[in-house]
Amino acid sequence: MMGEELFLQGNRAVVEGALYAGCNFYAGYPICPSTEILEIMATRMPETGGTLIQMEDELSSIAAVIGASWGGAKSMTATSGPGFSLMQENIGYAVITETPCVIVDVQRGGPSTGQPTLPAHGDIMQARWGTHGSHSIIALAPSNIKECYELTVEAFNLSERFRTPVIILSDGELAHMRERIKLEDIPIVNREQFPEGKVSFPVDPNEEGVSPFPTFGRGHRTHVTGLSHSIVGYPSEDTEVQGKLIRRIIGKIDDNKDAICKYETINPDAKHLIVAYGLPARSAKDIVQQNEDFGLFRPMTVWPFPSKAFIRATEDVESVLVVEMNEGQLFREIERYAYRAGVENVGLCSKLDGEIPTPQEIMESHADMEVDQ
Amino acid sequence: MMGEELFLQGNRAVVEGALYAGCNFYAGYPICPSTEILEIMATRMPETGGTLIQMEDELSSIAAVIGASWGGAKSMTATSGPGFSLMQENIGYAVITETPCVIVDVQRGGPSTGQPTLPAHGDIMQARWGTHGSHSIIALAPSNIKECYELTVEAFNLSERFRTPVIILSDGELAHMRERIKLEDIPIVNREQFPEGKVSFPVDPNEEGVSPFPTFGRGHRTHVTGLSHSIVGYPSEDTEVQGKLIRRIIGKIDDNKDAICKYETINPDAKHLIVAYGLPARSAKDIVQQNEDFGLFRPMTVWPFPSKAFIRATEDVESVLVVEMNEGQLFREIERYAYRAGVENVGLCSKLDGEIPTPQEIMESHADMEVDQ
Amino acid sequence: MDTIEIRLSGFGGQGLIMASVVLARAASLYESKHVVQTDDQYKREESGLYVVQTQTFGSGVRGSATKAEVKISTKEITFPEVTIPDVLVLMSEASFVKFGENVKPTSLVIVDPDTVKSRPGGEYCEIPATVMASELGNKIAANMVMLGAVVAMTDVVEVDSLKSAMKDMLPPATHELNSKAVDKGFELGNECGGRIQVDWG
Amino acid sequence: MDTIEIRLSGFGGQGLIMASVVLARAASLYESKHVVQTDDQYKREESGLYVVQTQTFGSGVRGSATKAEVKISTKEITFPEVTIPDVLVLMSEASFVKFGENVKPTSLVIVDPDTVKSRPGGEYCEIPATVMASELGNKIAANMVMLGAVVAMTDVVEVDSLKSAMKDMLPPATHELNSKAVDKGFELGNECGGRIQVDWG
Amino acid sequence: MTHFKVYREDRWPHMFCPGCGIGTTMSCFQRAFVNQGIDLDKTAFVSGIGCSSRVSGYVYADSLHTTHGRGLAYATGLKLANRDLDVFVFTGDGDLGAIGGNHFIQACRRNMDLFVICVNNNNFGMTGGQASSTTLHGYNTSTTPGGNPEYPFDLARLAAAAGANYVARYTSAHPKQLIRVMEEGMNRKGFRFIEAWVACPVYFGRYNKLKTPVEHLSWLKENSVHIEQMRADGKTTEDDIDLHVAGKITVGVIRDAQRKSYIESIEGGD
Amino acid sequence: MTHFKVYREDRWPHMFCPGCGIGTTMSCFQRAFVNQGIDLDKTAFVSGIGCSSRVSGYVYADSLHTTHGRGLAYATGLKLANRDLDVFVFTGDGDLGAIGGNHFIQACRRNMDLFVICVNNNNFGMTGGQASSTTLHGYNTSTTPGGNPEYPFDLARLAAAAGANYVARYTSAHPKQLIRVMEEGMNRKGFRFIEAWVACPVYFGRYNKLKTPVEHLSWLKENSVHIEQMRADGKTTEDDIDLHVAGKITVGVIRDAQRKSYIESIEGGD
Amino acid sequence: MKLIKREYCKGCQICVWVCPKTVYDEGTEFSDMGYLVPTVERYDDCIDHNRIKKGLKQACELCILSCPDQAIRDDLYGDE
Amino acid sequence: MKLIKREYCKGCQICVWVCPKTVYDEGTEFSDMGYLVPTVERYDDCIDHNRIKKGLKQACELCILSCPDQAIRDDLYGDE
Ligand SMILES: Cc1ncc(C[n+]2csc(CCOP(=O)(O)OP(=O)(O)O)c2C)c(N)n1
Ligand SMILES: Cc1ncc(C[n+]2csc(CCOP(=O)(O)OP(=O)(O)O)c2C)c(N)n1
Ligand code: SF4
Ligand code: SF4
Ligand code: SF4
Ligand code: SF4
Ligand code: SF4
Ligand code: SF4
Ligand SMILES: [Mg+2]
Ligand SMILES: [Mg+2]
Repeated sequence: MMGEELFLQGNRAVVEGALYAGCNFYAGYPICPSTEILEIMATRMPETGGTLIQMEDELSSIAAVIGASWGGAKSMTATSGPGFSLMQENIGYAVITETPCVIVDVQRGGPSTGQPTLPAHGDIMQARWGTHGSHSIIALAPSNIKECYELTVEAFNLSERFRTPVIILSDGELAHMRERIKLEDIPIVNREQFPEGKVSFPVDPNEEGVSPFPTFGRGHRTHVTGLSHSIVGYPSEDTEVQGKLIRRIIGKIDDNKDAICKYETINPDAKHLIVAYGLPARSAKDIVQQNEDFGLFRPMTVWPFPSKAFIRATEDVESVLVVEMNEGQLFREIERYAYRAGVENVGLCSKLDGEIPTPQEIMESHADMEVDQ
Repeated sequence: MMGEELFLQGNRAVVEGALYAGCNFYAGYPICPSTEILEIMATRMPETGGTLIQMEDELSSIAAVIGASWGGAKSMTATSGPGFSLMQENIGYAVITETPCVIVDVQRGGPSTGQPTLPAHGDIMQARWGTHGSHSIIALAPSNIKECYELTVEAFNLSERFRTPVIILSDGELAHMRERIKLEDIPIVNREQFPEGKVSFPVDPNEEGVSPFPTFGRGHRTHVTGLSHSIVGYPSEDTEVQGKLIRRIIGKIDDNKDAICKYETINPDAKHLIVAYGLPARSAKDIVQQNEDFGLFRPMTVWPFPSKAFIRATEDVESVLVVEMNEGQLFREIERYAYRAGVENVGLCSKLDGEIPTPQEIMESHADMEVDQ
Repeated sequence: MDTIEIRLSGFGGQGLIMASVVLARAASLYESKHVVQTDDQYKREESGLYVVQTQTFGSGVRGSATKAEVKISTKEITFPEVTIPDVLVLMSEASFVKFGENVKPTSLVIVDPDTVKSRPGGEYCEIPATVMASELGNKIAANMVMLGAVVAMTDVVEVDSLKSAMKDMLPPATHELNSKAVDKGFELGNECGGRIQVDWG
Repeated sequence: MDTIEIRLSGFGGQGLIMASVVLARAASLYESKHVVQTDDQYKREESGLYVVQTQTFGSGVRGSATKAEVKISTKEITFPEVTIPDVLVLMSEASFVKFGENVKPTSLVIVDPDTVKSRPGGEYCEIPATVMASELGNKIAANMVMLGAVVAMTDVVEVDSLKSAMKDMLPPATHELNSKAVDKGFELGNECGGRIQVDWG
Repeated sequence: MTHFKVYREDRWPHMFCPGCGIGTTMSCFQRAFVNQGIDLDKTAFVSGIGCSSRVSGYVYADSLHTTHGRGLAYATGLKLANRDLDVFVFTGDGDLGAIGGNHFIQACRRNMDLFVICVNNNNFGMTGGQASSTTLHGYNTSTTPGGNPEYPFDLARLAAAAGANYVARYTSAHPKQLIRVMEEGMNRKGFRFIEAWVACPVYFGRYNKLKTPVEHLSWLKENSVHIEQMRADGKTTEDDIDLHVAGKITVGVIRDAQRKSYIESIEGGD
Repeated sequence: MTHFKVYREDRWPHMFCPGCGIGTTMSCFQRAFVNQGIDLDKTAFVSGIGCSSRVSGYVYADSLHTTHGRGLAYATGLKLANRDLDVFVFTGDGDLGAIGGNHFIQACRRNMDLFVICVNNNNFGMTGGQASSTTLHGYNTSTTPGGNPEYPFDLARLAAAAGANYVARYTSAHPKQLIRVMEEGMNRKGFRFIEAWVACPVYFGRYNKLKTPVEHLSWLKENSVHIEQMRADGKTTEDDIDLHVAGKITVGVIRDAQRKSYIESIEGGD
Repeated sequence: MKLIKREYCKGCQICVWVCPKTVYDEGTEFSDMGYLVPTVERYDDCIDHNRIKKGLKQACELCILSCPDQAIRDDLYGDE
Repeated sequence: MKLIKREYCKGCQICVWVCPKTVYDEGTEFSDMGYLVPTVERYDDCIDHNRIKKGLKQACELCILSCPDQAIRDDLYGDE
């Protein structure tokens, strides 16, 4: 199939990316605008020898996905805002038990049932903070169909490498939009397996803070719990154990940003920097392709935010304009880095109505900023 | 009862505050360390003529609370992290339908089941961002038993005034700790009722962006939906309608910070500013009471963050140290205001192990900061 | 003109999204004769036109107004949606109300006279796609009649490309009907006056 | 000494949390004779001592080690927990292991000799609370024996205050037993050598 | 016609597809409602999310269109907060039987004072025809291209096993009977559950060779068996479950009990 | 003794209270398990949250202690991802019957290939004795100081109505019978459900004058009626539900059916 | 007379199918929404029409109750 | 001999109650955990003891199966 050119919908590209990455378990519950992922999987899974189950809701979908991962599967689910909210508790379980799995959130207008048929980027902060308790997360935001495919592969790879849930932040427009993609060879990462045979615990984490994965059914007799647990896996009420565990699961993501973060920069020497991700980044690109005064910083990894690269990108810029299809969510994260880097003029172009900001709208926001100065 | 002195546990003080504020409906599901709120309510509700129902889970608890509010009740639920995660979808429903209600999150160690018996402040960002879609929220953080009582009254008042869910962020230590409180007279706010009789929609929002509440059963024949809706209440797929609705529900909170935000400042002229809320603020107080070089900014309203007051408090300070029982959640919010205000040295004292940072630990973090400079 | 923006609009059930995908697919996968585009960002795109197909969909239920759009260009397509279309196809009264006025003087407007009551203020073409399709055997093929007409009036793709794409997408049993529909549309389109010129180099 | 920090530790089921609440309540509500404290932050506190009672609780299940603490002061209490206690009561071996060493030279350590096997390295008192309570009728009253002893050795509250608080908290049927237990503990405490001095002004 | 005494004519035509059985259920409901002379100002309607849950927005009364699956929980709070209100819940097989399954059985168990109509079209209509918990074994949907491997719930039976006071089932091919059991239910207390099997020709129909509303309705009619008939044939409860699997729809009154309603219990009546 | 062939002796004594019936259920389970000669390396244990759900942490096998109520959903994923594993689920009446009610009935409906033991102590033990969905009508708990106004689920009956293949109930006062039905269940396919009513003297007992383990056990024993006895007495299914209300515990095998299991269905066997 | 409100009718043909007296025909004209609206052809055969004429209460109503779009009414019933 | 492992026993007294032959007594000594551990007093009456002596398989085991703490074993069974 490599090299083949396909004309695909965003949701379909996510499915193909997942299958390429080795996804062999899918559990989900229908919800617009993610439903096609489930529907296409319902055909593709049996074709590729995997298992698909339509669960009774999103609580159980994510639970089945995590359960399957412990059974050795590469597993995924997809949903949209309301379902993503319902998954939050169990995403936290995947975090603390260090379970690889991929969650696609095809964002629509919110809050609540909101605008099921309109795209939005209102779940950016939720992806980072939606589950309770101190933790960190990886989330990727594709801008085109090619990235729907490639970042899904990447999501599985990161998830396997760091033993952590990875979130893909798509939206209702990208999900249904179609473009041509060419299937390229991408290296696949598989989780490191626990040493064969019945090994006594613990096996130390590697230098990235990740321990090998004791897949069930191989005689490791592992106990896995969402309670704080020592390195042996047993529950512990010890405060030191808790502190250590949480620092490690946060650290393995936050301390490995260099390995995790992907981003794109255009016109690095421009005076004005636009920061955008997902579809709005295409409007921004329109601007920067035509006007060298404007540069683009486009995080494909929104969490952890590629702060180092961003700070580099702000060198000598006069202003930073963040473009978002929400009230300014990633804006808050960016603002602190921008101010810290010494940029004084930080602005926001926020669209809340379900439409993609046009290049014109972005330029208008930019103009407003300069007036504000 | 006014003037009476009581020796109460934090959870009990929350109950008494709620009852004082007029709470007459409680729905909940047990979870440590919030359980006493449900248990005490199980006795107190029938005594005060209200209704209590133990629901089958937290999804239904928050749903019943919102339903009851439409029936005219002042309603409340309490939970802890895992249950708070489960409530997120329906908290969004309360936001978009502008339903007054109060949610108490008695925080414990997370993520996931984590440390049920240890306190933590790991849900600060979740309180703000846990539900999907663009929105805003009010959340209050008490530091002592008196505030468990008073801020619960305040939560109901804000919730009624702004027609929005209000969150109280307690924790496992505060919940069970006991202090003396004196019951003071606090003015009670009740939601403005929709004009009597069958009124044709719409009734315009007041200058705070809040419309009167058409309680069910009074002949208003209101339709309430979690879909985007026009001012008449009917679902609409119009992008303009969506944009307007979301801007208003965000604006009624973010534009009324002055009316909403409560905070405490000590030693305003000090060189070093400590920012802390909840129990860690008591350790910070210990420091500032003894050392005039240190000042305290203590937000009681953590969301919306009292940014104006905070920026004022940073005037002429050399450093800002944020003390939190998490990995630095409110820190991110504070950082951007601090940098914007020109403070260059912003530090974090983070405890992740379920213990309250001691004054010594705070001073150590402060020392580390200065070394870092 | 190195970019063309086409909007098809009508009501659910007319198969306009399908039609837009067929057209887009034809341009994307079957028009390889055109200049190879490379640039830094999309350097792996090796051939063909840049194509983006988008759509708005109402709530799951049928009957509401739909809109499907195709953007075709020799350059990378950044902003993916159609703002003011170069070609506007109208197949229901509701779609006329919603989109009929959003055109520029150079836009080609095509109306199905049997499903749209009103008429645009400016210039427009009438293609009786629904009636034609009924005559061919099933009004469901009206979308393909329209596509044939669009192709005839724009040269945006070859008729063969269109048919190939159609065959990829639709069940074999319908190929004959749809082929005929495309041809009929092409014929009707050619008869029509309005024309728009694309330049795929 | 204007602040005293008391830690009671043992296993679940011994009623140590209850005991700590009784003691704290006594100090908080029944000791109004002391200096009125006012300051800017807490200006509404009109009388009495400042008291904070805290506890750690294990998972819902019985049997695990518990710890309950009371801080009593003439000044506002900021940091609410006990770090190194002035008074440490040990009622189980596990609690000894966990907390036994965390004392300062001036700390008063009280051990129930029948429930704790080990003994502290430094000075300590033995109060056979469990056995005494059994003798009085029910070992469940051991906690009140301990309280009586603590009060005798510290003067932290009046015995009457303690009893009043106890009566607020426990069912009437148990008042007599618990009163006796307090008295017995007070007696035993007075017999003991170790003493600590608080100064409520 | 009495329809627009109960429904908001300003929103007509409604959003439902041609031939959708939700509309028929609405016709029947309004008739039962009007026959019973219930005061709209003393009622409230609650629903979850789904095509069938959209009914609440068409009723000319206070109405709460909530989140997917949670309608009964919202209704519980509303009813308890204002016990004078007659609370009606419109829901679907997905809303009630899939995501909302727990609230369903718990409300039955509590015998909560609610009147519930589940419009069962054997699939998720709103999202485009995926399998639901009542999609019959072997039938096709957009997520079961090879035929549904799962077995369906018998929702009425489940309600009865969970403790609901009044439980009846009919189809949209039985408008009169539907009206009759609706009216009977309105005269009972506690949890009243009416399951209406209806046509969704656009999705369930399309995938299962019942493309036209009339084909779909005929299928419903032909596959219904009255519960009294079943009992006369000596079929036991456990057979029912399996009959259901075979595609038969047991219609009639499944349970009519007199257990104390929740409110009766908490108000301490006898 | 065979206990520590199955359990992790390094974690003994376990966390359960004196006289807790979870421990007795564990004794019975290990006996059934060992009798059946199942290979621990080919099994996995899954549980939710609650005292009873802590059992998974004591079994010397791969085990997943998940989130409250979701055990069956996790188990479903695990089983489907590795169909060679025998998956056992330990759960409680709160975990399964309150928050997890939906996953329970759906797993029964799917006839998912799982062996499930629900330790029913009629309350939430872990959180300190609140009412659960199986707390009997009128009984006391920390959240029903005036007696429980709600009616309990008959979990076994519900499982049967939802479609589980094998359903049996006994109490911890019936260790031998428990072992027998556990073994029988291990020899069935699809969803196997064993409901074990047990003593929670510390909470349920304390609130209901059954303070000592022995009092609690005696109460369980005295209030149990065998299902065959019930049938002989001419009690119908609907009476069962109400008997339960009256505090009687129907014990025995409630359902033993041969419906295709989920995996049999998707693997296309007949 | 049975009236079909063209603005509400979606042409589902249920009335045609359900009527025991084949009062309705499929219709030939499309409404503005694009639906084929049935026509009332044999109103004289209508059960209810005949009952009302005899002073009896209507008893059939199958068309009215089955119509999913609330599009049918009978002006004879006078309950408009 | 029936052995009660003191470190595991929580003194629930179920063995005492359940044994049909009153083999156990309530006990008098508290374990380190503070529980009253029963004692095996009339082992000769034990059903299983007598069966095993006769070469039969054990048949009662009520104490072993009922003990919630896995604290009882019988060294005669040889399945340790
Ligand atoms: C939490 C959540 N998950 C999924 C959805 C998407 N969704 C909307 S309606 C629906 C199914 C409705 O099915 P049913 O209740 O049977 O109603 P019908 O449309 O068939 O009448 C689903 C899955 C949602 N809105 N919220
Ligand atoms: C989402 C969530 N809500 C609530 C809790 C708190 N909680 C823990 S265990 C439990 C009840 C357990 O009851 P049951 O399953 O009957 O187990 P038992 O302890 O009685 O054996 C509850 C409510 C939780 N952990 N997670
Ligand atoms: S999709 Fe099905 S249920 Fe929904 S309106 Fe259409 S026919 Fe009715
Ligand atoms: S609380 Fe109850 S269920 Fe939990 S361990 Fe104790 S006795 Fe057992
Ligand atoms: S009332 Fe009956 S007979 Fe008359 S038109 Fe309607 S269906 Fe036909
Ligand atoms: S039943 Fe109603 S909607 Fe259907 S064709 Fe007849 S009048 Fe029209
Ligand atoms: S085996 Fe039976 S008879 Fe022997 S001690 Fe145990 S319970 Fe008693
Ligand atoms: S049954 Fe077990 S735990 Fe209970 S007293 Fe006997 S030996 Fe001890
Ligand atoms: Mg449905
Ligand atoms: Mg329980």
